[in-house]
Amino acid sequence: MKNKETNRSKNIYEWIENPRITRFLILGFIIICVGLFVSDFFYVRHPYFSIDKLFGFYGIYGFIMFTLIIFASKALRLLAMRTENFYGSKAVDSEEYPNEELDLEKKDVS
Amino acid sequence: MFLNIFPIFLLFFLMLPLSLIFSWKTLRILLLAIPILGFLQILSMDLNTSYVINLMNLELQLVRFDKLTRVFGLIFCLAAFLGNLYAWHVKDKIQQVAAIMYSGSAIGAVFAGDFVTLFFFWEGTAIASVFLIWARRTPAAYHTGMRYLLIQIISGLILLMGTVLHYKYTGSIEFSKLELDSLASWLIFISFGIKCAFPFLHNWLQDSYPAATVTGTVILSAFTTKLAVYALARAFPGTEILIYIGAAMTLFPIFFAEIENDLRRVLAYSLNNQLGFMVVGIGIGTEMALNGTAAHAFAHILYKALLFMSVGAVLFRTGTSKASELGGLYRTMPITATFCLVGAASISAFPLFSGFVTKSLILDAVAYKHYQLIWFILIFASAGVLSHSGIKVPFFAFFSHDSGLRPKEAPFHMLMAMGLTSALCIIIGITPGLLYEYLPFEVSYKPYSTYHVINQLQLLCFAILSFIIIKWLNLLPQEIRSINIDFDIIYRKVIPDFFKHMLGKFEVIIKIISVVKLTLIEIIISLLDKFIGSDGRISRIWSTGNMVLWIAIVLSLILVLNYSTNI
Amino acid sequence: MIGDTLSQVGTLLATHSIYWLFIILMMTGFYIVVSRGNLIKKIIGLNLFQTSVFLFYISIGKVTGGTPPILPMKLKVDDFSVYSNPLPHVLILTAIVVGVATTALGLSLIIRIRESYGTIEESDLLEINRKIFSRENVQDLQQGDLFKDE
Amino acid sequence: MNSPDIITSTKSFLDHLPVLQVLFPFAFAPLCVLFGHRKIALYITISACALAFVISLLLLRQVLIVGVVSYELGGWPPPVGIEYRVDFLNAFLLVLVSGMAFLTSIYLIGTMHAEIEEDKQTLFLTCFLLCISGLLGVLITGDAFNLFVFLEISSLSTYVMVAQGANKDKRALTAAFDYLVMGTIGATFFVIGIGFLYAATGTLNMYDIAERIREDLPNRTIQVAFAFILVGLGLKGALFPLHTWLPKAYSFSPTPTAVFLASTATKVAIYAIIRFLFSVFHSHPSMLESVLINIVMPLGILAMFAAGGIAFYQRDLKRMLAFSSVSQIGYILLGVSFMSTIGLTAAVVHLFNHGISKALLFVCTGIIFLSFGSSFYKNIKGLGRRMPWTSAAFLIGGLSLIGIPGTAGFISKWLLVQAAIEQGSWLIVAAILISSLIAILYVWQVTEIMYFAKSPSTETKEYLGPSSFLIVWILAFSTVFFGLNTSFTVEYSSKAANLLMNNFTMEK
Repeated sequence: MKNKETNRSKNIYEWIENPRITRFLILGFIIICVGLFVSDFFYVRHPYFSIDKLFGFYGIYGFIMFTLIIFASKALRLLAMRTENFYGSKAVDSEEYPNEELDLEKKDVS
Repeated sequence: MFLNIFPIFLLFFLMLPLSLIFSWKTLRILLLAIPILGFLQILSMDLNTSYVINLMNLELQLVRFDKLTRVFGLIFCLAAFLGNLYAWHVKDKIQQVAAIMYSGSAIGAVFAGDFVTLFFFWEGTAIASVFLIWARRTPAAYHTGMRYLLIQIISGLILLMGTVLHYKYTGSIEFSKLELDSLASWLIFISFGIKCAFPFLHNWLQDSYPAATVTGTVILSAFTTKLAVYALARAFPGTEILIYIGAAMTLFPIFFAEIENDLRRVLAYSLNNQLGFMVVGIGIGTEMALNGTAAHAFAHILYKALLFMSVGAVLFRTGTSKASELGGLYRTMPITATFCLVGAASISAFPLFSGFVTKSLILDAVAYKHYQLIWFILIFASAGVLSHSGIKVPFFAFFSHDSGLRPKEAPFHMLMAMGLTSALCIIIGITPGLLYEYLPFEVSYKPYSTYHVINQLQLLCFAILSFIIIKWLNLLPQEIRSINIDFDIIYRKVIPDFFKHMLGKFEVIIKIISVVKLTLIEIIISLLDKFIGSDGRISRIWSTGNMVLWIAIVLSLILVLNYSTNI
Repeated sequence: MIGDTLSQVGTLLATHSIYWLFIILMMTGFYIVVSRGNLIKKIIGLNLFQTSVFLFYISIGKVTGGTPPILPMKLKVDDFSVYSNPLPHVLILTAIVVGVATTALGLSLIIRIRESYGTIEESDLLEINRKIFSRENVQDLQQGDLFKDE
Repeated sequence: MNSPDIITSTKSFLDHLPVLQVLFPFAFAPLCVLFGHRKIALYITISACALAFVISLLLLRQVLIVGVVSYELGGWPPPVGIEYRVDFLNAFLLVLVSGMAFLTSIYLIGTMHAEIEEDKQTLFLTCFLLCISGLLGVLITGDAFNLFVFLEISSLSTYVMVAQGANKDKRALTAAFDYLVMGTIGATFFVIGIGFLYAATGTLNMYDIAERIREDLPNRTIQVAFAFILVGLGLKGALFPLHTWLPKAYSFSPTPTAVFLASTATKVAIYAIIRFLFSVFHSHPSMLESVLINIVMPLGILAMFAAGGIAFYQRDLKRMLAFSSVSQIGYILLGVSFMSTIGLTAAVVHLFNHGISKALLFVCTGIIFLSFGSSFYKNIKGLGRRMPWTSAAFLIGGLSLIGIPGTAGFISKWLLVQAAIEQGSWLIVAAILISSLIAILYVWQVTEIMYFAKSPSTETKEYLGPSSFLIVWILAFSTVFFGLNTSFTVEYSSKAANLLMNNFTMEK
């Protein structure tokens, strides 16, 4: 699919395709998260309200809320989703972007 | 000194006559030079000056320069420069001149010291900006532009009505703080609200921004809504209702952004959500909150432009900005991907990026005023920002599964524009003092306290953790070629359909009317042709005899008249 | 009523007969300009028209029983003698010059017209001019929409 | 014409300004023929025009100080001798005419060799100078018959100038001939009118006539005199159905002629109308009122619409501009017919502003004509790219024709609308606005072709010498300048209008 010699050296995101590195990175990320969670022990906290006094409040809140957003949007999608030409020819969704303005150059991939 | 109070918008408006004269080569350079000149001019102006002209018994304050004006003026010039740099490749003169007129109008509005001047520029932004949508030159873009223009013009007309009433009530047209206690101020409030995309008035934004050209969206994203934020901050600071409006604005776009397929529309929703933070800040109205609003607007223009630029670059190279068609572009567009990540980090308010140092000002201002619920909503919204702008946009465009597209890296000038914007985002994030110096009030705020940083990192990292888990479980909302209905279905579908249905019953009458109309028009045209057409009775060459006869006719007319009236 | 008017007209005719003469002359000139197609005849009509006005002026200056307004060198000047108003004469001298210039210019234009068009009949000239006009317009029409590419 | 005895006079140079104003172009005209060389003649012309312009400015200053400058020609006191009389109205218009003459003479530097046959250039310049002196004379003189003489001097030379277009288009000859016939009849009508006035009053000095007819009750002689004078001058000023000479004369004459005529000739005739209405016949207000309201106003409005509509149908820039001139004259006459200070101000300001804008448009058209050999719409496609400087200036002039704020045309239209509102005639306000829409149509049509139609080629081809360039942009700049700064135009016009209306209201 792609020429490994020429492209590998150039691309800074090459590591993504390496499962070992990604696994390692995710592991690292989890460790960081745990560290952040635990670090609540080690500094003086200035909570604004009563709830955010809770230990690790921000972490928990962030986790739950993110999950909530994802599932709430999935629910919303059931309600709101329509086909692209719902509004017909009067909306840009049903059309392709006109090509004259674009410069659709392809990277040379041999 | 004259230069001290020079109305900067003139500099921008000068491009219109110049564009008729100069070649495109020169114009391109001017397009970049003028925002820079404007920027330097604002830096060199003395604070608290004004420039008043007297026009038909109205004192128009063309320039009213104070700290609030300054920060918005500076960022508008900056945005104009970056937008024009990004659009260096565009050869469409109309589009680029419209863009510079648009930024000039926005700057003129920021400098306006009275409602009449404000109205003028308010409509100016509307009229100039619609060309950025029309420049796409498709029928759909035309219709979208008309919808956009209609709403913007209505906003201006409401402002005009409010101004007239305000003048009637108070005898003043000065653009200063108002109380929401009269019809006049409510009208003005609603007019600002339309431009600021308040809930239920917001659909023009998500409708039009994805319809603009690649470069047009970048420029559009900077001005209109932030102008409205400025106007609200100027006229309605501390108005409590704004807090709730703002909270609602941060909230609802999150869900729409999450399921939206067009990445530019995702960003438009996220823009709406970010505006919510600013509106809350205005509603709080303390010095700290207003500082937060101004600072957030400043930072927001930059990172939002950056995100639009990166998605624009993708669109420029692949021809689409739909998440379902994209993915894996990091292979061939690594630099754009990096800039996009910088924008994503900024908007998600990672420490060391610009969003962090500005958003926390607003959050803390809310907390100090003990709006607990609002505060929780804003925190929730921060997680939401991360979900769609921070993760979704870069993930679906550049990473995600491989779409098989292998476009070339964005052209150099786009990379330049994105690079400069990224640099600004990071610089503001690292040395917030630079930005704080230009805020409307004194700042003694330190964003980088341990507590802040760790809290923010906790919030963001756990949210990302949640993302990783959900991704791993394959529960993410899929990218499907689709649109989602929003409130605009009311005026785009329901009402027109209703009328169509109603009118269907009167078909015969309509037909008769149209036939009569057509024949009338035909008769008028044939009459015009007969008399003043190219060989018409009046316009053809007359013989001398005819001409002389007419002299006699006119003379006798006058004589008869004199004889009949004066005996 | 009508009888009164008629008698008024009658006295007017009688007392101002010279003016009526000029008016008839003027109308003749005017009519020639309107009705004749030959450009030279038009100029003649114009001349008649102007001349009648000159005559009208001179007749204003006439004072009944007055002498010509010339100072006789040898005769004794009678202090009480009435003389005609000399000013209109002077004015008309200027006007005559103008009239001559106009006639000269008109005639020379006619010569040039004859050279370029080959005719001095106005109907022919009009036809030629209208043809040129319609040719210009036809060129336009043939190109159809002005916005089409060439 | 009597000439003053300058040497033996004890008066200073400044006191002789009124006569010098006319004398300079008049005396320089034969010099052109004498020297015979076209270059020398051109410089003589320019210097005469420059002198006239300077003198007109000095006169304006003097009028500001003294109020009314009266000059006795040949030392004879006014009712007997010829009087030159300068007040705000004609001082203001003297500046316009001599200024335009000066600009046109500079414009001639770059374009004369292309527009006019070589052996006729000297004579053309002579006629040009005579025309200027005639127009200035009409403006400055206070003697009715003298006015006729000057009118004929300018007209006769104008016929010659129009006929010079024959080397490009033979229709210039018939245009000049038609103009000659019409012009002579108009002038003769005017003379008849003067004759009647003289018969009624025994004087030719306009101010003296005014004094004497005040004592008379309105009688037939004065009514007939008024009718003849109005029609005679209306013909020279292209009052609507009497305008037919104008489109031909403007479109077939060489462009320098068109530039000068469009900006001054009709304006001067309208000045004469205003002068007779408000300085001579003002003692018969009811007669004026009935004629102005029943004849001049409807004709003015008709002109605004009909001529504007015809302009829209034209396919040639020159003809379009000529018809638009007729329509603009409608505005001026409408302003006059209001018989109010503000209406008169509007009329006088529009005389000035339209003079400038139309000169600008014709200069641009001239340059287009020289570059492409014609000014048909089909030849100016995509001109915005091929001749950016000229097209931009043309656009400015066009905007002024419409009356877009920021251009000179807006000021006068605004005043005119105010005058109409003051009269309470909303129909006329609507008429002004709707006819402005027509102006938008015909200007937009040209703009669209210039800027949005595809041109057959893209090379720049601008026939623009330094002198033409200078003139174009001086005119464009002043169009914008007088649209933003009204202190000069409106102030003087309102002063002039006040003065004239004072006469009038005193009678009432």
